[in-house]
Amino acid sequence: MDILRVEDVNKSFGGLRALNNVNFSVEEGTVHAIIGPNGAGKSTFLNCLIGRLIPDTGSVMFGDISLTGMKPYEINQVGVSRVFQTPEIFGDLTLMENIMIPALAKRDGEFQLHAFKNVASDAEICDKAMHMLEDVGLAEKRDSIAGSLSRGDKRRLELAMCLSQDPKLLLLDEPTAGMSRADTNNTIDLLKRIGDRGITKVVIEHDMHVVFSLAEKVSVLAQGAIIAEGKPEDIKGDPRVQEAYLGGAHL
Amino acid sequence: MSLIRKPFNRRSILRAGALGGTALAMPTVFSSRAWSQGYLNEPTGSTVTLGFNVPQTGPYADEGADELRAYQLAVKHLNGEGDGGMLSTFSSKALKGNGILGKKVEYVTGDTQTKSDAARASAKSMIEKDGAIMITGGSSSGVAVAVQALCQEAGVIFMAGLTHSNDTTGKDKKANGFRHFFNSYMSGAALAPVLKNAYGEDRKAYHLTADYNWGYTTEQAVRESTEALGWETVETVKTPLAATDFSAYITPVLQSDADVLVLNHYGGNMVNSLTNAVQFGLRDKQVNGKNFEIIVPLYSRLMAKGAGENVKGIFGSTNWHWSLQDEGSKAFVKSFGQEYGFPPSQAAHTTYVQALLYADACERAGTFNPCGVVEALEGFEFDGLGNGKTLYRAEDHQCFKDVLVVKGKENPSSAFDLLEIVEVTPAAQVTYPPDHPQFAGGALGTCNPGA
Amino acid sequence: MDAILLQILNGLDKGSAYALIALGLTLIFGTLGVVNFAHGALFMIGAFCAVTLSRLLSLSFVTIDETQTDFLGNPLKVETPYVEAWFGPETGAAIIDWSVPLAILFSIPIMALVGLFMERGLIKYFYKRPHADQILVTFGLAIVLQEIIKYFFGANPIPTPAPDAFAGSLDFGAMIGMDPNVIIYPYWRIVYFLFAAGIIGAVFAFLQFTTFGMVVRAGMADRQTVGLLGINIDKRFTFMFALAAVVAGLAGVMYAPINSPNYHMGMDFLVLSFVVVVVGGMGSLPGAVLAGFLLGILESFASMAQVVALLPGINQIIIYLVAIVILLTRPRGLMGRKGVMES
Amino acid sequence: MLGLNKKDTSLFLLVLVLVVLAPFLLNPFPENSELAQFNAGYPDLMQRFLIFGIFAIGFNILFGLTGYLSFGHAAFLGVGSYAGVWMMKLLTMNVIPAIFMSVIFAGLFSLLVGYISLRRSGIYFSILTLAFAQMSFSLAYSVLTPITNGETGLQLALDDPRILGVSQENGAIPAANLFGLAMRESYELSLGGWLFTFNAGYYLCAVVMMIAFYVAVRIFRSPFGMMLRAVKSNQQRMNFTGLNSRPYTLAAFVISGMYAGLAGGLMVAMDPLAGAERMQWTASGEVVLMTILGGAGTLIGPVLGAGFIKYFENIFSKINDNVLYGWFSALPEGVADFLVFVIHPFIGKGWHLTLGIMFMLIVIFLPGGIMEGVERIGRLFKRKSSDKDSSARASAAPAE
Repeated sequence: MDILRVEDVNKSFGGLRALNNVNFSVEEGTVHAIIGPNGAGKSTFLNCLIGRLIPDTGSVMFGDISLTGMKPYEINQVGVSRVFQTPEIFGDLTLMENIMIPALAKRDGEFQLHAFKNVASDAEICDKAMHMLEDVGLAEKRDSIAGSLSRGDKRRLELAMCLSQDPKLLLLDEPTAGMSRADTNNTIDLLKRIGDRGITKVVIEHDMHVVFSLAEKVSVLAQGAIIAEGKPEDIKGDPRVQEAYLGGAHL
Repeated sequence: MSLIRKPFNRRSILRAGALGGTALAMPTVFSSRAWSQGYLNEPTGSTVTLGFNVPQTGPYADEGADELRAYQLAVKHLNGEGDGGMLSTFSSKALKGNGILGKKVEYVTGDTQTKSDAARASAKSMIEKDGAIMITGGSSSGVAVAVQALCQEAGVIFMAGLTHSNDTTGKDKKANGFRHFFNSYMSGAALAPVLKNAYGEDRKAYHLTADYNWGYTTEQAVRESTEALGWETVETVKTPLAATDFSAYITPVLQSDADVLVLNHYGGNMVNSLTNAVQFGLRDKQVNGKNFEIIVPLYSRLMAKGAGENVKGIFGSTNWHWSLQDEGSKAFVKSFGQEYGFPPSQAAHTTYVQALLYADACERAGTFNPCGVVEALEGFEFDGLGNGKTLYRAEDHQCFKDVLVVKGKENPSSAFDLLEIVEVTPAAQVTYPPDHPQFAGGALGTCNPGA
Repeated sequence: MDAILLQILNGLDKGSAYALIALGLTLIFGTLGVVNFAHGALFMIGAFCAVTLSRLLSLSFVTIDETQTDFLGNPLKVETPYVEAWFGPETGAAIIDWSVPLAILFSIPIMALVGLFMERGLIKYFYKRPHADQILVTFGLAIVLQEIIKYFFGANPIPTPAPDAFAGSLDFGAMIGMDPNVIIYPYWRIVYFLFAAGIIGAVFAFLQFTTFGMVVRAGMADRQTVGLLGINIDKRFTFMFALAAVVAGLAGVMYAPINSPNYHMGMDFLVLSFVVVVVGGMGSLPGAVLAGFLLGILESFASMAQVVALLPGINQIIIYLVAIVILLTRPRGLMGRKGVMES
Repeated sequence: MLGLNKKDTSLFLLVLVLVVLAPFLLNPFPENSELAQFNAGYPDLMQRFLIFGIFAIGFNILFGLTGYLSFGHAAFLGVGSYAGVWMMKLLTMNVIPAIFMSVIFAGLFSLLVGYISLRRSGIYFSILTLAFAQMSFSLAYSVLTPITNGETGLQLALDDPRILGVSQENGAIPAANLFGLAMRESYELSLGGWLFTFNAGYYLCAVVMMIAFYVAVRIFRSPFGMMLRAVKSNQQRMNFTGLNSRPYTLAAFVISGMYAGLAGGLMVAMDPLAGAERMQWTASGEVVLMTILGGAGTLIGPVLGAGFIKYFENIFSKINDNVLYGWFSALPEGVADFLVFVIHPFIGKGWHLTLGIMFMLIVIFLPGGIMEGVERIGRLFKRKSSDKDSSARASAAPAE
């Protein structure tokens, strides 16, 4: 069953057609990768999914909910989380707080005036945050300020933030960009581990090593349109993909 | 500048009884009505403290500085230093130059910032911290009314300083407050006959009015008194207090068929609106076959200085001017001039006289008790403090005296010689019944000694 | 009709003051990214340059005239300005009379120096600090500057008239065939408007046609990149700060005859000029000029008796009302780029 | 205690002790000494410390936590004051209804202003709030004179109805009171050369301020407070995390508006007059200065900042040359003249200059405000006493 179904989505900026009749669907419980050269419209596409941009035409269905026109926080509340290309975290807050906020958002909804509860005595949320930090290996830094983390740690933190919401669909925008090989492998392991929880994942990735380690299905986006789709090994040999990447040697 | 070298000891002896290290708790007396027990801040030592609350920051700071100079001079004279100033010309001879009731006069100063809130805070600190028995000063009606109400509540005397709005002794009058300055009504009443003589009975007036309380009462006063002699009021327009450029208000005057412009403005507003009006050539204009004229109901020398050349030939009224030739004025100008090197402003005169009058009232009452002072000042008639025979009316605590109609001087001989006296309007002509509609509402209440 | 024409004239005049201040403000914001609350103080200092020069020119020596007496009855001290003694009474008087235009030359080096000291001594340490800190420190500086001026010149306005040649007013109405005396406008205000237009033109031409200006404009668009090109952008920005100070100062010098300068005139203009900058669009120079004129004209119309009769108090709040409407409907301002300062 | 953790409890108790003992602490100099000029322990100023403390605490909930810099908070204080005086005119001189209505009206007004202004952020938000406040001030000063009494300020009159009280007692307006306890009632205690004043109004302010402070601490430590800090840190992320930041900021705005109203209500309870100037943008600027000077985002910083500014305004403005000569009377005349000459520009009418210089110095050298200074001194002290602590600093955390 498809958890996400995108139909005929178009998006232009001025004269530039960023997305051109994109049709796309993701099967529940799978890992689906989107690859494509720079400027192919990958990030625009993700932005259309999470409400940061509103598509000019077309529809985005999440299960039987239409995401088109919904506000970003509403989209998140129905179960879509996103990890950004440059980590979006709460840089002035501690790691614990960084995780508690999404956890609270999941439990209490988009707005709750808990002005008199003590956040530190909310055992459920604290435990959950602690577990998440342990999961991503940041437990010992729980009281550090998130802004002081290394880039790799920030990514892991952001991932943990998203996971703490138990999303139905997790969108990952180049989760390993700029990481060392070792860090990349760690991240792949981590993502595989969370695959066990049955979270559907859409990954945008440059690094084919990551794509082929994780993805069950791959879509290729070039110049705003999906030009190929299929199992990773099929995509590898597709001439159109080769061409789109203009001799991308690492294929 | 003269500096008085006196160590500053507040209520020093007042607490002397407690000096042995014994702790006593005593309720103070701020609110109960037990009159015979004394009164708030009763001076029990050898000194008495007065509170001079003047604008030291903000646009009226220069006026405040002049007020403060006059107060310091008054304190000197009261304490028997200097040449005694008006003490020698004052018709009441109760003051002997040995302080007040034998107590040396000391003072504290504060900054009103020309804001009601700040002025009250400053007055409160003088009353609560420094033990001031009387508060005086200020340079706007809003401040005067606010501080007057505070002094009534607290139980000290308030001598109002510069405040020209009718309300100070009209709907906002208070038993503990007295005003020496004249008011909007008096300005109108004094100006009208002079204007009639100078400009005729058939005039069309256009009013620009500062959009706040004082502006309203002044506009009303001038309008009513000029209409009474046949003038027509074409239009009255309110201008924002914050306005600096009045061109947008001046140009419509050109379009109307008015031949007189009345600027109910004071301070920076007046300087700017008058400057703008003259720049727009209003005074060179002929309307209805008559020369276009501008009137500024309330003049002050400091403002005239700010407007420079533009005041030449423009009528207005003022409380007092240093060129007056009566003995009292001459004595004051001399002693102020010797002290500071320039002649005093009307603000300086008002505050100097008020300090003296308060001291005199204490002497005559034989007490600092505000209720005694009020009794001594109510209905008090005197002479020799400038402006001729003067009455502090009991019904509303307004002072009635001659009002000066002045005009910007064409050929000033010095930086201070900016206004010339056109007429000294006798007190009788500016006197009004206490229940005059412009002063309706409010009540004095009863005096409050705060004890 | 003529009433409306007059209000447009008024608005242009008021608008040129707003535009000049806002121009410098937005120049500083656009180049340096600094919110400068002391900009109004620069305008005020400019006006006091005119006051200072006229005082300097009227510096006098004292002779005692035994035949006359002063108010205390002492022999009168007659003051004769040195310039009158040196150049003869007539030339001397003319020099004093022309002190405001002369102050333009006098103020340029002074304002440039003030700007230089401000930027090198204080502002440059605040480039990386939050806007709130910039506002606070420049606000503190504004208070200090105005208190210093107050200490030396007092709180009272100081009349600083334009040369006699510019007294009087131009009968516009008669020129365009209407009745005489219906639309007259003071010469000095016309001079002010032309002067402002000239300054604005000069600043734009400078930014448009010089290499220096191009680098600065590039820096306004993207500071890092220009920095990477190896161009010492900091030095140029210092120059821009000084330039902005000179523009504000000149606006002040020429404004002195319109309203007698006082120490708080900068604060009076500060809030308004910020509103002008925001309405025009933060960092947009043409926006600042356009918004300055627009708000000047709107303010003039709102002060018409007919309008006030319809909507009491509108003349007090029109500028703020416009600011609110613009910010809600077009948050980047009239001509601003999107996303500037939207934290 | 009271649902606070140990550290907050000790902070709360410290503030409590300071507030209760303020009449002693603020009058450190004996009555007769020259330094008595620097005593601040008289009722009006002590009340002002607390009232502006409340105002700044409230402002800090908005600015310190969410980073939204409002330049219009004085308007809420003003609206609160007007509401309070009207209650005293119409209903009773008991301060409770007045304070209550102040909070309600300020809350409603801030809801309106906040709803509109919070559509924008950054400096645009600041300008919107500034515009609203300036409009309120201009109108209150002029057109709204029938409601606000304009320039003079709204005050009580002998012929006010006061339905639940009396219009006048023996020709005087009755005193503002709390169930019969007049706010201006004071007890004075003479101890040796010292004089201490204990004022009923001050202690009412103290109780209210401790409640306000307690509520602020709870908000800082609550999930709501954490969300507000998240707004400041990264509003984007917040939105993509399923949180609607608008109601959070609006709630913070209204809460801080209500704090401002509370301050306004207390102000009229202590001194029943509401002047329009309290709504001017400079008054809003003042609370911004207080908060940043003290340390934005810290719990007691804003209170310290408020105290700092009010102390300057009330104590420095009252020092005149006469007082200076009193201090230096022991010195030779020439030296005294010189000292007075040097100090003269900074005192009395020059207190603005001193204040301006202080702002600049603090912002330049202590960006975190007074609290950063305290922290630095504390650290210095710690380093001296034990070297091993020197590295452990990171968790000293942002919210102190």
